[in-house]
Amino acid sequence: SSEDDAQAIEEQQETLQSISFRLAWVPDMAEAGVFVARKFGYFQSNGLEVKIEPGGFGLDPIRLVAAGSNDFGIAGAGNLLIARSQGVPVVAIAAEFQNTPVGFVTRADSGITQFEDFRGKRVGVQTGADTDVLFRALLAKHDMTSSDVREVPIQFDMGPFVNNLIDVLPAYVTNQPITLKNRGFDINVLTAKELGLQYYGNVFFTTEEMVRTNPELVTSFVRAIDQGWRRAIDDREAAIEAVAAFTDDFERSELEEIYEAVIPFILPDEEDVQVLGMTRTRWVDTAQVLIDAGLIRDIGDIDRAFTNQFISQ
Amino acid sequence: MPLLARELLNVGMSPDALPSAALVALTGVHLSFGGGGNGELKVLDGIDLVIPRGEFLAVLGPSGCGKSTLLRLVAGLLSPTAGSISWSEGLIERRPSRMAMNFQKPVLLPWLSLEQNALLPFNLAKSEFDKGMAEAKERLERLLQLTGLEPFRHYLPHELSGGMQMRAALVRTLIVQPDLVLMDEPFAAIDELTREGLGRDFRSIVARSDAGTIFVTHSIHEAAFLADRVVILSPRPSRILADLAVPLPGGERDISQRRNDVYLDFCDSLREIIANG
Amino acid sequence: MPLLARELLNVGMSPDALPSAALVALTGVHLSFGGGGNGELKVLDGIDLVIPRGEFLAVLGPSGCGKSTLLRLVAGLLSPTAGSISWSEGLIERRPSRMAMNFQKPVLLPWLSLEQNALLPFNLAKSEFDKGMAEAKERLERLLQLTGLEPFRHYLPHELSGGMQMRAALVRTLIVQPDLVLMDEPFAAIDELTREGLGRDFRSIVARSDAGTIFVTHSIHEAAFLADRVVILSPRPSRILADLAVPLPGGERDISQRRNDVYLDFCDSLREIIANG
Amino acid sequence: MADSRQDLLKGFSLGLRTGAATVTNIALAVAFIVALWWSIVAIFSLPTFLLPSPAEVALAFFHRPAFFLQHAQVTAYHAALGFIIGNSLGVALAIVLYRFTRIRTLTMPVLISFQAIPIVALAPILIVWFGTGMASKVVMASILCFFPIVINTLQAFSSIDRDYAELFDFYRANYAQKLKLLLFPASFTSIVAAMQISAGLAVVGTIVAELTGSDRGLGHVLLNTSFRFEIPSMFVAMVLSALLGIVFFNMPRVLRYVIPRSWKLGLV
Amino acid sequence: MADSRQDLLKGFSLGLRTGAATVTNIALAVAFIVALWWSIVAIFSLPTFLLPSPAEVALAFFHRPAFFLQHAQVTAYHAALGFIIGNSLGVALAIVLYRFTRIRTLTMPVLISFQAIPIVALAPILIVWFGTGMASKVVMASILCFFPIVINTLQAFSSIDRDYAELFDFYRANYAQKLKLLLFPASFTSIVAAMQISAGLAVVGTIVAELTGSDRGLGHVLLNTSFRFEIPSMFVAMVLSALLGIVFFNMPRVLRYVIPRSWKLGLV
Ligand SMILES: Nc1ncnc2c1ncn2[C@@H]1O[C@H](COP(=O)(O)OP(=O)(O)OP(=O)(O)O)[C@@H](O)[C@H]1O
Ligand SMILES: Nc1ncnc2c1ncn2[C@@H]1O[C@H](COP(=O)(O)OP(=O)(O)OP(=O)(O)O)[C@@H](O)[C@H]1O
Ligand SMILES: [Mg+2]
Ligand SMILES: [Mg+2]
Repeated sequence: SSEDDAQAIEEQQETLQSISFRLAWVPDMAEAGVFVARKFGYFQSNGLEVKIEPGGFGLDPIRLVAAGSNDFGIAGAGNLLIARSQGVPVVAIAAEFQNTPVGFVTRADSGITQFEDFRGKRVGVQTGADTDVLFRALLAKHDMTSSDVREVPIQFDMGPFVNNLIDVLPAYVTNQPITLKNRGFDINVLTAKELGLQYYGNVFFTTEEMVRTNPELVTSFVRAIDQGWRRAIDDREAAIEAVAAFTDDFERSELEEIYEAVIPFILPDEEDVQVLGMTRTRWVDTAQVLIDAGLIRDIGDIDRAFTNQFISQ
Repeated sequence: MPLLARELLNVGMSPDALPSAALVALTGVHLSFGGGGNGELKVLDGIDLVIPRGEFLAVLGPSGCGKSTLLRLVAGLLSPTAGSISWSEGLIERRPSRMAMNFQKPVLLPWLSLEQNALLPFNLAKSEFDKGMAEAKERLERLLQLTGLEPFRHYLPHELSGGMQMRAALVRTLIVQPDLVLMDEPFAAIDELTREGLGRDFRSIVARSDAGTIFVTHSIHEAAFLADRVVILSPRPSRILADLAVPLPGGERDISQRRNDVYLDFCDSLREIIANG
Repeated sequence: MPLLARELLNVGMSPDALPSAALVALTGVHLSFGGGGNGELKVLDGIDLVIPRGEFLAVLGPSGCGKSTLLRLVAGLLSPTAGSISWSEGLIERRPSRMAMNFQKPVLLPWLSLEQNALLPFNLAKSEFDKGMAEAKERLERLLQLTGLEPFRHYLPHELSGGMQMRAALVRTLIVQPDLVLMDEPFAAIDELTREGLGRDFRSIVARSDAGTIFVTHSIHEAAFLADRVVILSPRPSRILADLAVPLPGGERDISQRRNDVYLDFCDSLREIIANG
Repeated sequence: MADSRQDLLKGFSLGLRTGAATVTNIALAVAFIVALWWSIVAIFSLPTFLLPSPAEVALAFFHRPAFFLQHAQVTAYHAALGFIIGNSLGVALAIVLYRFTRIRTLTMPVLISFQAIPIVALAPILIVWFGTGMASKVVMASILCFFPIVINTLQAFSSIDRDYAELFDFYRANYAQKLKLLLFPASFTSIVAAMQISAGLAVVGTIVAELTGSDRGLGHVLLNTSFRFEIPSMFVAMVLSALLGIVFFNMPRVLRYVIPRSWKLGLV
Repeated sequence: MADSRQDLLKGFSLGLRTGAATVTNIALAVAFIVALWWSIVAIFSLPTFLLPSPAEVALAFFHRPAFFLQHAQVTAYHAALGFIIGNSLGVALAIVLYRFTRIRTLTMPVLISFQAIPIVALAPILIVWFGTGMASKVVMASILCFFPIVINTLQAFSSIDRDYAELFDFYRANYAQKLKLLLFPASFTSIVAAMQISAGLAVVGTIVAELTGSDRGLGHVLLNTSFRFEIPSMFVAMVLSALLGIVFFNMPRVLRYVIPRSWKLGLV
């Protein structure tokens, strides 16, 4: 009976381990796997009771996890490397986005279809953000300097682009191009990958100490999100249902569109890599982008920045 | 209707037709304060009064009967509930050059020195004054001497005693040379000797000009000694109990007249009217 | 050193050794206001004064001589620049139950009704009063009747006339029954008749108790009629010009004594001392 | 003249007198804003993404009113708590600082320097200390409320007429009595005005806190909708926060009807 | 008793009296904060990336002082402009609103509703309207300054003793004279206190604007360093903004020495 079920769950919960998990931003389809794990009980079945906390403006998951406020978090791979270069002992335990969903949007009639075309154009710059990092790396890669373009400082909204204050909009291509197209804009989308950069997007991470002292917990966590993501990839309805259960910010039709845009970035594009898996090559490429952008000096102890030990083989 | 008023006013005259000799005429003025949780309070209950040019009128009446209210009406700071007031031309509009008022409280601006307070009327209505600031400053010196405030000219109000504050307000009032002077118990906080001296000086100042004066006081002797005419108000709601000419000569007066029998009898009769009012 | 003070004080006595009959003793009190851009101002220049229990002392002196300052010193609100003041036990500490003061300005709290203002002392020092609020309210009724303020008990201060505000302050002062009453020109803004009545009533109130009184006034007649003893201050810097017993009987007094020759002569002599001071 | 006097003496009410008049005025004001807004949109023929028309915003609201109202309620609740805490602490501190000049001398620069740190930059520390939940929002709202109250209350206390101070000294009033019978009644309108300022800041503080990590509240809606370029929905959140501000602004005025009466009752 | 009276009457100065005393007090306060900060770091043994020690922050500053000071200067300049504009407009509006009761009645709700819109949410729109340059920063600083001044000035004007109003009416003072000779002098300390509140807000407003799109100023440094995880440098920016706040807070006090003198001179 349902009463028995409730009691069973209660008993089970007593043995569950409570942990907290900090998102990089507001809840979104980008974390579909996490929400599926929550909605369909994969956390519980792995013995976890997970409190999912949203990120926001000015909030840095790396500082919160490193300070012990949260046990796990999601952050950009680039941010993780920068933090490590400052001595912050955090380590990636699973990739979420195999490629960064960051890119650039231009008007279709502007004729800007490759990075060389940025010369002399008004480029939006989100100081310090991933888009900024990639932009600096691309400048270096093309032997250009910031004086070759006209930089305009902006933030994460599209107002300046829509109002024609800029020609190039740094954007999350899983998200903003959809909005623009739905609003009737004719646009080009240039992804980082298309521009020739190999760069991880968001990764799951925790502290070195956690990995060292409580590997079972990390294993359980990674297994749960792994199960969640596999189901999310296979089962669009489940993914949408799980996200909608956590937040009422989206309408269903939007969720479908975003789902279609997100999945390609989750799916591995390298040989012998499975969902959530990582490779040294791409971590080195990621570090190289940061070096080109002048944010870190060298790749450092890149091998300790990530670990595949928790990914089920 | 009191005698003098009847002489000056033709019955049924419109409020604007003011006899040329008159500065202000009040016709059947009623005033009530109202509402505010305490019910209506009738203060003035039909006042007819004319103040001719050059006359010194003293007003006597019990505390709270409406003397200050009457002055506020004449000053145009309040409007009557019923009845009407008419002023000779420009009197209201050209305050303070043509009408001066000494309030019952000193009302000195706390952030200005005595001297600056005294010069306030000039600064507020520069264009009204034919004679400029230079003359005002000369006058200021004389008034400071007269009131004994000269050494305190740079003091702030809170550094002055109660009587000194009243005297400072007096300087501010007299620094202009108006046609009508309204005085609300100007000497109340001042000792008897100073008071006598100031009263005498004040009378000689206004007597030398052609100014009319309404002088509210609590002292029967002061009223009789300074004024040409005394009006006595009844307790609230106030009517005019008596309107009497003072049996002393016009112009300046000296202290010897205070021992004068006519004067003392007049005081006694005033006293009697008040006591029976 | 004035006569009475010499009688009461042994020369060289320490300020704390107050004769048992005395409420307050001032010994060689000097007071200057200083600094503040205007240089030093000597106000009191060596005052010796003793106020015995049960005595009604009037203080006369020109405006600005330091009368209010003297009261502030006695009240413990100012400290002398030189000299010393001693109080009988508890007088200072147990204000307002043992010492009451009527300031020169009414100082009514604008947001409280007349009645609420009058009861302020009780609310501020509940524990000091042996007799409770019930008695205070009875007393309030009598004082409101006496001052003619009964119909205005719920009025706010700005709805009262100048004289009514002073009377309201008087009610606040007299609602307590202290050993020493300090009065700073309490009747200055009140008409003569009311003033006489209030003066008489006030004297009979304090005469019935054992209270000492210091009564600052500008009126020579009032001083002579109400007080047992009159002190005259010189112009600033102030010393005591005269310290005289009033040649009228103690206890309550009636108006007929105002025509009394002894009284009138006494007034003349006070007047003379002041004029020559 | 009589009129101009009336005018000059008119009690302070910021134009919001009685309850009914207040509602009428607010309604008029809202109508005015909407008219102005609409004509700006029409005259400059602005596209939705720059400035949506009132109709579009209303549409966005009525598309899912429960959604918006739930988030607004969360914000209102946190802001109200922050307002109460911030103002209580602010008044309490002002009371202490006014009493002890020496402490005031030393404390003010500290307080001021905290006020000038942008709260957004403080957010991570506050989140670490107070968590992502309600507490961090309430704390931020309180912090923003706090300073205007402290400064204005101190200022009001200090500008009381010295005659009253002398009266209370003569009557040997202790500090508690001075506060209750003199300082507070005399500063009442000043403190209410300061609370009106801080009421607006409480709403702003809460929303800023919600921008830095929250899954509920108008700040969350703002962040989300602005990121996804749902401009009409974003304006719904802004309009709701503005309305919240109006409501909050009028909250302290309730004190006018509550506190003075009790003071008076306490006195007689 | 004499003492307690002195105490109660002591002029309002928020504990910052003369220039020298001010500097001493601020120095003491800064020392106190640094001590507190250091002991928090030591006692809780907090890691650098959460709360760096004062020494680490000082080190970060002295590593490139010119860099930080240049950005601080930009912020100071924009905040000062915003402060001046916001306060001027605020006082001007208060003057108009006090004069015309009818306008006040209708305008206040409008103003209040604008005040309650979180400026961070407005930022994107301001950027679109005023560009990413100086203008958008100055506008935001002005907006934040504006409301406390309007409300406090109106409040101060309205609480002036009616006796003075009567005096000025008798003397037929026009509104300009009332302002110059009565309303302003009588409200002076209130207005200065309000300006001190808005001085802090000017700095915060500028920095928030810089956070939403700028390549200069302390807000830019905050954003950049937080992204580069240079936490000590980020704290340098925060400390500088706090210091800017203290300086700004004391700016309005200069008025005390300037304006009253000229008023007096104008009078005699
Ligand atoms: N706070 C102060 N600062 C400087 N001077 C002061 C202060 N208070 C009073 N004085 C001065 O002290 C002198 C005496 O003042 P006080 O109020 O005692 O006079 P008074 O005898 O009561 O006069 P009045 O009869 O006019 O009330 C005056 O010259 C006055 O200017
Ligand atoms: N604003 C007001 N609201 C209500 N009542 C008022 C107001 N102003 C004055 N009164 C009342 O009007 C009456 C007359 O006041 P007014 O000030 O004219 O008296 P007065 O004759 O000048 O008395 P005094 O000699 O005491 O100064 C008083 O009873 C007073 O309470
Ligand atoms: Mg009067
Ligand atoms: Mg005096």
